[in-house]
Amino acid sequence: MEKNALKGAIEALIFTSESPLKTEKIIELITDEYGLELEKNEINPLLDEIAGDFNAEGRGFSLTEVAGGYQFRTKTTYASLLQKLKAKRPPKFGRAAMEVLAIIAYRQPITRAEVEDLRGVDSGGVVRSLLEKRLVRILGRKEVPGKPIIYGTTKTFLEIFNLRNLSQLPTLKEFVELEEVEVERVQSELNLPES
Amino acid sequence: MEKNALKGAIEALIFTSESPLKTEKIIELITDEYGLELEKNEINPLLDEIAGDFNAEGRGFSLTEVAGGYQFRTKTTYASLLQKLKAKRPPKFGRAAMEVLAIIAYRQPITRAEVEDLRGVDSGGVVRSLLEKRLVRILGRKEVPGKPIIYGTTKTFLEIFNLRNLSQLPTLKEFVELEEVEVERVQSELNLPES
Amino acid sequence: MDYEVKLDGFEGPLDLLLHLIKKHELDIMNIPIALITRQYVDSIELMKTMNLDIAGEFLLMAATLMHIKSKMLLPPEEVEEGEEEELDPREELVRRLLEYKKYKDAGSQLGERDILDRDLFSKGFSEEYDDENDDLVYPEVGLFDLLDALQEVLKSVTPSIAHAVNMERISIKEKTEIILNRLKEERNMTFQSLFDNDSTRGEIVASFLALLELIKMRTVNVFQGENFGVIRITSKDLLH
Repeated sequence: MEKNALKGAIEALIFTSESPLKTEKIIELITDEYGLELEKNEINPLLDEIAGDFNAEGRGFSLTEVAGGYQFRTKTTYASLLQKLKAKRPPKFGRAAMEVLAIIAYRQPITRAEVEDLRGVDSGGVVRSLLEKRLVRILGRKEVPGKPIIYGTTKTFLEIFNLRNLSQLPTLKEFVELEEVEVERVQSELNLPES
Repeated sequence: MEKNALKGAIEALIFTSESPLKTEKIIELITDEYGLELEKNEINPLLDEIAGDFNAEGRGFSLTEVAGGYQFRTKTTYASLLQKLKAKRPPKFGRAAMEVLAIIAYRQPITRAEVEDLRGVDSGGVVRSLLEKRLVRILGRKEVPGKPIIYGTTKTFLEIFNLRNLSQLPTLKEFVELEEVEVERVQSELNLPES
Repeated sequence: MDYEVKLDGFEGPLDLLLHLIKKHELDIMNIPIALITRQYVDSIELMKTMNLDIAGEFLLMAATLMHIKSKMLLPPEEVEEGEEEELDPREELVRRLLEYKKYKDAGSQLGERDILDRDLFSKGFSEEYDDENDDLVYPEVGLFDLLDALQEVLKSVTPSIAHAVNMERISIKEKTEIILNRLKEERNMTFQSLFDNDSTRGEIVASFLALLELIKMRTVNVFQGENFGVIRITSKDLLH
């Protein structure tokens, strides 16, 4: 199969899929259709090439790697314009919800009681609404007395927050002494090189 | 506005729109967002340019004029490949899931233990997957020792089974026998990942 | 009084402490415990006069603060040889605050990511589920920011006998309607102007409670451009 035709096939698959498409799935379908034995390392350069093509100026959307697969997504520059097209309220996430979601994302598997210990406040309502939004799911029960439910994040969570996988979450920032922050600010304001 | 940025905006709009997008609509949204006064004869060359870009070899989809508007559509060469993608349905929704769903629908609010009493078999996994599929939701907790979680059906459940409200539920027997086709539709519409 | 405003979904006592630390520009590693205790107790007193449903956790924290304060007033015990030096009574609290702050910051970072259907979009598919109850309820401005702003407003009215105010005569429902009518005409309003027609403390409190109800009913949203900046109120329907 000619390279351009293969590239087009990959593009068409990703474009048509309703959710991010895994490399394995692309290989499986192409093998199935064209009887080609493809390796992952043959697909990857093509994916990179497609990504490059769409990153070019004048393109409105680009190839993103998200939730373990590939999907075309619009460039963020057009967010406000596209919100007008959708005429739908963009999703809003309140502070408490983001806090609980972060705790679950970083500490999963985690019980509700553990979330509440960290926050120092009842969090049942927030957990429930995250469950309903499918950002969080029940992973099972913890093998301790009372067998509390343990929670984790979902694939939808990765999709919505534009994450390739959980390891892409930024590392948690430990507390930085105020003075350090100040020094950095002064340095950046004065445009000094980092010491 | 720079030409490339404008081209990207048009592309992003067409890509994001659920149906073919009319030139008038594109002009309206762009005027609205960027305060630009655009004429149809300014937009048309850009649309032609986009169409040209995507007609190039190696692209999997192209800009088509359809139903009085513009839409990206995959190239016909890939029809057979893409049918395979569409045909790869997620695994079937089993009888156990239908049973649990029926029990919850008819007996809500209901605890997991009550579901299990009725079926005589552990149902945690099934309840969890119904939660993830947003067919079932957590209503709260029962005011009995251990405060078990109580479950009920969702609005999504009604939509998918074409029910106006819960009183419209078919008899139990009919419900469990609901065609599997229906269930497949559920899964593709909810855009569920394969389990 | 026969009303009570539930606060689920708002922040807890740790958040209130962080809020006060930030507001008064205190050093988290060396919290002036007397000052923070007073500020904390003042805040929950204000919440009580609002008849907000204060979770037990808030009261527990007040007790903890007072306990730490009393411990710090005691002269340090003589450390005998071989014995470990006594811990700073604030240490456990500071540890919890830092641990909590880590996740609070992570949460706000998460909210700033590029979010699907807000910052970027995927291809439009025609069959799409539009769930009405889709939004997570919680407002963008924290309760403590609102209480701060309320405190400012209350400062400017002549103190009346706060507890003698008969709340039932000042209908929260009426205030709700007033707010909604104004939002219909003005698109958005500042928090300050919410109280333009209120002359007594009781009326101000009623307007404030009406605002909280509207937030909970998801009818209005509140925004704050920057920390401790102007709070604006908008109607959610306007976006439709």
